[in-house]
Amino acid sequence: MSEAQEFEPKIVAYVCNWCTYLGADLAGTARLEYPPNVRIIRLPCTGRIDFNLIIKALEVGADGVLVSGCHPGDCHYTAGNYHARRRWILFRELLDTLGIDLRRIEFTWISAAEGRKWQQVVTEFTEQMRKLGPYKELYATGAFPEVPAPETATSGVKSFAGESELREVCGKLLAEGTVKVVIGYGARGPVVVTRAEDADRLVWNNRCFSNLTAYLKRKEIKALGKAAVIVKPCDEKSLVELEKEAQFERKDAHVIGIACEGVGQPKCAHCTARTPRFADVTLGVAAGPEPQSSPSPNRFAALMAMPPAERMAFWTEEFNRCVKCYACRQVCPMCYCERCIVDRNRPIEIDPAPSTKGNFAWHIARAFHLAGRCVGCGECSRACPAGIDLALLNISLHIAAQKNFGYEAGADPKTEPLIGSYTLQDTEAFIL
Amino acid sequence: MSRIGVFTCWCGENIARTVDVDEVAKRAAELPGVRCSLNYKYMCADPGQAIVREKIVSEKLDGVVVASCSPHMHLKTFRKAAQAAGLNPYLVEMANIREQCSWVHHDRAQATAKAIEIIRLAVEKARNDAALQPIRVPVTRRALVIGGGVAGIQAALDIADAGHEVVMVEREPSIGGKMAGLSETFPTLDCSQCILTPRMVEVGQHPRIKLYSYSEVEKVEGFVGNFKITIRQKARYVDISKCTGCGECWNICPLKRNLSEFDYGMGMRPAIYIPFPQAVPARPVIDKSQCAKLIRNGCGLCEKKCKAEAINFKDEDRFVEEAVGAVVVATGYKLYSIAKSQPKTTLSGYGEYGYGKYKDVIDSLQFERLVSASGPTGGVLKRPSDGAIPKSVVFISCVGSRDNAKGLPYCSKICCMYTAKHTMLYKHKVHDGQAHVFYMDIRAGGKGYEEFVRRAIEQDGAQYYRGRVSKITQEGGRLVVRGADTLAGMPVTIEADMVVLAAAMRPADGIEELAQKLNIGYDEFGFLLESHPKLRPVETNTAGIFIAGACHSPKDIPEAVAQASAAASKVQVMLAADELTREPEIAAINEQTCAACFTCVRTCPYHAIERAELRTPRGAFIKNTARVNPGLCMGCGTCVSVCPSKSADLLGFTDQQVYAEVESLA
Amino acid sequence: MSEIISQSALRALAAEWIAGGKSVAGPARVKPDLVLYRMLRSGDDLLLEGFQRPSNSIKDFLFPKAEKLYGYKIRGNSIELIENDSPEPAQVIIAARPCDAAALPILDHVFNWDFHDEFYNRRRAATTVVTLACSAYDENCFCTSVGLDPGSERGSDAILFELGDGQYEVRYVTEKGRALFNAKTEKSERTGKGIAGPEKKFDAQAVRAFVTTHFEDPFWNEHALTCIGCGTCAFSCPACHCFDIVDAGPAAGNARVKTWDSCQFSTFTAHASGHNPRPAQPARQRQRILHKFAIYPEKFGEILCTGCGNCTRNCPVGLGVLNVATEINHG
Amino acid sequence: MHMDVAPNQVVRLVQLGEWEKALQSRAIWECVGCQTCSTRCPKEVDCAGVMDALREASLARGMAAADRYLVVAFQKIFLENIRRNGWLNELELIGQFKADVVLHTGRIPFLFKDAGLAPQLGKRKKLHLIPGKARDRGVVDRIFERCASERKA
Amino acid sequence: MNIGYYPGCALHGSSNDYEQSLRACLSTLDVQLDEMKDWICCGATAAHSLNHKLSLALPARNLAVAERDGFKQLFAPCPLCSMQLLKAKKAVGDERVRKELSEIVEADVRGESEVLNLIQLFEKIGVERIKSAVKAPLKSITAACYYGCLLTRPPDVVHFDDFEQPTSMETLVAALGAKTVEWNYKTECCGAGMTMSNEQIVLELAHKILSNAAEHGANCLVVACPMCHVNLDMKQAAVERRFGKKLGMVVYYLSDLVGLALGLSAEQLGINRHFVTQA
Repeated sequence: MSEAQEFEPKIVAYVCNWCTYLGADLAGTARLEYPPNVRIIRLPCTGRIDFNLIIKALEVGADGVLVSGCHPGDCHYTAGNYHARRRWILFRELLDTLGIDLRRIEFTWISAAEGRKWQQVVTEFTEQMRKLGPYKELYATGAFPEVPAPETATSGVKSFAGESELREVCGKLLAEGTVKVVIGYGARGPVVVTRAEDADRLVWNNRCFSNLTAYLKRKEIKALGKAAVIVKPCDEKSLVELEKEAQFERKDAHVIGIACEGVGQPKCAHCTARTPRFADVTLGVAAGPEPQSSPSPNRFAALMAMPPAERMAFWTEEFNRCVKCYACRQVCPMCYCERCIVDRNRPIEIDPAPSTKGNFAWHIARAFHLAGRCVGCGECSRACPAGIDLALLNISLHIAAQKNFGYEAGADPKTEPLIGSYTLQDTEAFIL
Repeated sequence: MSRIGVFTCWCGENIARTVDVDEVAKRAAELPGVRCSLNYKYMCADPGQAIVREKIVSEKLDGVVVASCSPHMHLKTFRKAAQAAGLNPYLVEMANIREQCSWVHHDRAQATAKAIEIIRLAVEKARNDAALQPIRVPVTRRALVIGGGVAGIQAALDIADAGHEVVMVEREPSIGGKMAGLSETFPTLDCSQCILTPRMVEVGQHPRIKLYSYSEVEKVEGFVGNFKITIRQKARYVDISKCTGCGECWNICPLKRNLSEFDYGMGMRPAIYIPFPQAVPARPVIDKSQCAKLIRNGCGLCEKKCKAEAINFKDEDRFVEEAVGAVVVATGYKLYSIAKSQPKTTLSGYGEYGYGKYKDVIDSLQFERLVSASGPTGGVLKRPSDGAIPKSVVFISCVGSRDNAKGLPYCSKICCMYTAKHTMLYKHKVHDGQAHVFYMDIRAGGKGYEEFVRRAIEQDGAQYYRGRVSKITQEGGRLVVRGADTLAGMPVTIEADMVVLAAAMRPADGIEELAQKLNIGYDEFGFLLESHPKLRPVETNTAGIFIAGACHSPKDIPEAVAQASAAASKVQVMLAADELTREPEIAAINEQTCAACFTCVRTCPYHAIERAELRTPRGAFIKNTARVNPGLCMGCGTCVSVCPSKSADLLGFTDQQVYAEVESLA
Repeated sequence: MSEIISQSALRALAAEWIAGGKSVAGPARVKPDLVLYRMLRSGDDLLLEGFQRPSNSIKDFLFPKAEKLYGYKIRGNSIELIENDSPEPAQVIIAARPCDAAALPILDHVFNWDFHDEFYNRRRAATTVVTLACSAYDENCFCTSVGLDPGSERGSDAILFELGDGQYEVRYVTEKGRALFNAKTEKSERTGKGIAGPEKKFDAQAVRAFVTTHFEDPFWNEHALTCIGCGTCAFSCPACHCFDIVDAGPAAGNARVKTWDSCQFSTFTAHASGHNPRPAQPARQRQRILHKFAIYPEKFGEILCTGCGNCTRNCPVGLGVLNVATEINHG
Repeated sequence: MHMDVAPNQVVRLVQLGEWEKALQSRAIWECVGCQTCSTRCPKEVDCAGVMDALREASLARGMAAADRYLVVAFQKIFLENIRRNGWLNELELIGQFKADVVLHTGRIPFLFKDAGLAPQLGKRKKLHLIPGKARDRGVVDRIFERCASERKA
Repeated sequence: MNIGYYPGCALHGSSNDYEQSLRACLSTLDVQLDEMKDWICCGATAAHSLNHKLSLALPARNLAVAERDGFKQLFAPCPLCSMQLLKAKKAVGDERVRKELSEIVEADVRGESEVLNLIQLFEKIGVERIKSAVKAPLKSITAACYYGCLLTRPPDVVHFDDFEQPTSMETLVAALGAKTVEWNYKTECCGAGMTMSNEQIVLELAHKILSNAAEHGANCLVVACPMCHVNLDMKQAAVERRFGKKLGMVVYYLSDLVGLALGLSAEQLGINRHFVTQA
């Protein structure tokens, strides 16, 4: 007997209570036979199906995952499936980037009347999983072509125009008590200046990497009173999103924008913003013309050129180095939760140990929580002591957001955030 | 460790035939946290339920899993049983081993194995079930009805007759709406006012209906069962508590030649007036744009004349608050404005029909007034320009409706019928006259409707042309209507004395603003959105707010009335008790860990999550947080999946439960 | 009279060990700008020059980032534990930096003080450490400030000194070390010597004095406010040894696992009540310095830091022991 | 009543795929292209555009209604004329048109139809015996060439 | 002011009286027409009937040339020409089409210059300014303003006035001291290009237009289109013959009336060269 025949796939199905679950019931009442491999988990609505559940299903060894709910317009809760659809669109792109075999994750709309469709979908999906065999590639290491490393230009310290002006302005702000703190750059990294006379500790040069807006969320700094924060044009984008998410109010901070000619980070190679747009005051002068190109495709292209299995091997290699120091989370201006999901212990959704599964789950969650929110400051990659190319995941979602919804995080304060909104036109070509 | 009881049902042979129930019961006993496991022929039957109740007590069970049919079938049954035995009903789970196992698989071994797995999932869920208490929301047992047209009247009377107080708000000086202005109604040709005015009077005199005429809804606060409505009473300059409606004032008023809104400009009215004789309330209002006293402190005759001293030129808009538990929106419709100028950029008008340019080109509501016995011409059909009796009248349907080019692709539904009615009324008044009708299609779906249209054609000899009119011109004092007869495939030119345009139906003015106040949805044309097109046709997405009549979509009178009664009955259900009990399986937010990004607020389809502040018992501010309004949450759980910190969770389907289920499959 | 070995011979030796079933760890280039200690697949993986020091430390191989303590199974109402006592395979750590090796004695104290951590001890016993004396240092190195130097033998079983021309002098520190090379070396007259280390950057005693006397001090707010609270410093430190014990659920194989923890995490001291005795980053930074320069020394008589500079190199915001300690000294 | 098929019927024929009937109809050549239909159509059908397209196709497939010869011929000759001259040469146009029609239909009288106008026009200096030509006629010819080839492609 | 001028074939042919009228009237308002060099025929009805691409290419060429010669505004007195130009201008809104056409016409078509018809030109000059310049108010004139098809159609191309009930010409004529009548054939078609090939249609349409104007008490017709003028003026005799009734309706170019009001003589304006002259 060949292995294929012996092998019986394990399939987890997340279905909504009002359409698909009833559809499956109908298949029963109509005695429509189908393979017994599916394990149904009933939820009220597809809107309740969190992306992490799909990952969890794979973690427990599912060979295939089925997600199904009401057809557009039929949602018992009117819009749950629209919100779900929008998330799936983005999430599939992320899974694809990770090299997860999309043939093993099926999204469908099955109404309460479509007992036959349920039978057919389950039968075909089970058949396909039998053909594909056990999901051995998941989390598997292996050979893969090289992915060009992000190009970082390292050079000696080079001061930028506007440094002295910066010190002046900040000194003034503190002296006049306009602000109580200035969050800026010092010789060795970020500094928090509270005394006017210390303003000369501030620098502005090609080593000013950090996205200082990340500090606005920190209680200990809030406690000091109104802050002035120095933002590069790229960092400023995070303020736009933070404001949309009610994490930041202009009146609470004095934004000092500073024109930037690049700090040698990967993002700088194709930076399109040289001068801040929304700052309360803008210093320095924009250097050079504004190059016009979207986030570096080359690394991403190289990755996507591989077959899924190799992509998976690439990420396994990367993630296995992760030590869960959470530097990626801590430097991220958009990671401001009071309690991160990994620190939640009932239930434990993401294995807190730096295991392969745990690391995958963590980095998937981190990346997806940034879907349509990441402004591409690249701090996560820079901070990672294990040199994991985290920005690559963000780039994939950035591209997905642009491609599918024409959304660019941080670009326009007026556009509705990507998650939490939907349109009837959202594509569903991939949904059965 | 929990104490779960697993009760496997044979469902006679339905399950037992393909699933080895003994094996299942044996294996289920080994599942984590299972205290006892047994099987029985019919769990849902009384003896079966008795077993469950008995075990709950004897084994001190803290959770029950019934492995039988679909929860949609018997979950409620077994929850009741559990409750009877003193166990919180929400600690009961079902394992669907019939519809989703025994009925769809034939291999006994496989089916049995699967049944055990299904039970494993249910047990995991049960182990993590929490005892929930139904949510109770206090209800103010009064209803607000917005709009005093036929739909509003119907809804108000139904609710009031059921014993609840009703507050009715009508924008115009009198209730009655569009129907009050109609002559006769299809398909019975009974006089509109004869049917309506008694109902209007009922409203006016009903002990449980509080009528605010010439008033508008200013502000809406609160939520289902607990709305606070602020009503603006527009300055009417007549104290209706004093006024007796004797009529001296409008008789004495010297400024009599103002276009009557009620007659759509076909007739005149004084500056102080009641819109029409049967108005409710039969109290006048002063048009401040016309009154000489109010404009330049002149005249004032009415004040002198009024024995009741009801005239008050110092009157101002006043605001009153009303507390209600439910709201019915019945704001009705208006006609699409045919002439060039349009209220919205998305709409455009018909220059080619010369409406507004040729006096004798009028719209259908104007025609209704011209043929109405109570109309400006006393029911004699005289054309506006010179009062002559029109011997040839052209009716054009789909003016605006179904016209993408004009921005209204939808069908206004009633025009086919009232146009047929118009041709009859015309024929009955002008026996030697000829009615011509240009139409795109005739849509006469409805009881006695098709027959009605045939009568217009066959008995009253209306000439129907399937085709559009391309242009109306005036030549030698007559209107020349040039159009096409697409069935004959040739152009038609008709010399007419009058042209009646069946203009499209649009929602009443200000509907968007009102919808925003009420937090309910509306489509691109301004029609209000129902919560579910099939299952919740009169509900909106905001609990406690219902819709009736043409504000929802073009409707004729029977439909509007039916929908109004439907809405009324929904309201009665809500107001039946002092509190509303709702399923406790709703979202809850951990306000300690909430990051206050308010993604859930944006996402919630029911606006059930609001921005709030977490404060110490002493009221000191701690942090911002999202907060669920249990009165509004419907329990879809969409907030849970969009919550990055997973501070939102869904009772009955908590993350803890769902993850336990999935992980049990490892 | 000394023993020397050529680079090629050393690689060959490594390959031999691997072939012999030993797991061999050493510096390897992972990315153009990233060198890590990792298990070597071949002798050629071994990276001997062209970098200051790996971004991680050799503690990874004795005190791994995640270690399964035992597994469990739930049946009905009973829980069954599955002990995990598989013998550790012999392992060699080659070309470790002196500042890595020197950390092992520090860890030995911790894991054998009141409680004997058998997992650690088992690994330690099975491990031989061959150190490669430093031939250079960078602005973040400060071994000399904590009483070590680029050639120190502390914690090593054998130590290599570069002679140039691809040759190394091998000095055995323990018999274990000698056994490892079992005469695969050549006799020679040439001897290598450790280079002079970086000039002393701060006075450890002064630091100790300061932290013990300045528990509540504006200094911490001024100089540690920018700490973002990640675990990079602790996790890349050869001597940091705090750990947490977590339950990995069914998906992760029903196990109880020991994982690295860091005093910089806000959850490190968070109480169930929600109270947190170290409410903010400055307090956590203080704790790290305090532990390294006062608490540990009080207990075990030595500083909990080998001056490798990893915490400073890896810190995303330019803190780390070196920068804080120098601030203390100067400020 | 000139059109053999009403405009709405022409559109209907197209919907039904009855190309031949549409292309052979007289109607498409009766249409003066006044655009009224397009502006009035409630369903935003560009009837006039459809007419243009049909004329083009009809001609390309040689299906133009025979008895609409005058219209067809005039349009063709008009185009040839501007192709040669860059501008319209009215005299030449009239000449060729008449000649062509006579040759094709043998209706000699057509030759002298409106002949009376000629002197009138002359009197009003509306006839240019040596009319101007566009300066850059080469490009006109090439444009015609490209559009023609484009059309076949 | 100077304004780019695209005469079109007709004005250089049998409708040269129109051009005469324009130049005379406009120069008195000191507006100089500088005619663009290298203009070519717009293809007229023939092109858009027989060859869609050509009907875009020809006007596109003209646009390109005009832009090349730096004309920000281009005045096309013939509505057909201006409609064709505007159609091309609209078409090149689509970058693909723009590229393609640019290749076909051997010049970069940007479609930026503004295309004006006669009425728009007068509006640019300013109704008030014209009004103030009036020397001889046209008291004796009661005009029926005739727009024809293409001044206002297709609306989504020409975007001019109300396409069913236009009034811009009336406003202007009124400013000249003349009376205007409300009548029904303002925007009906006169048969345009069918003059030669389908006279029957032309005569019928012309008849309706002329007589409706008369019925509404107009003593003359005002047009802003050479073709309309041909069909209503030159063909009027034929209409009278065909329907056996005298019409004698003088047909003015809009510029004629403006000219007259500004005190120019019928000769200067070439009105004497019309077919129907005696009012």
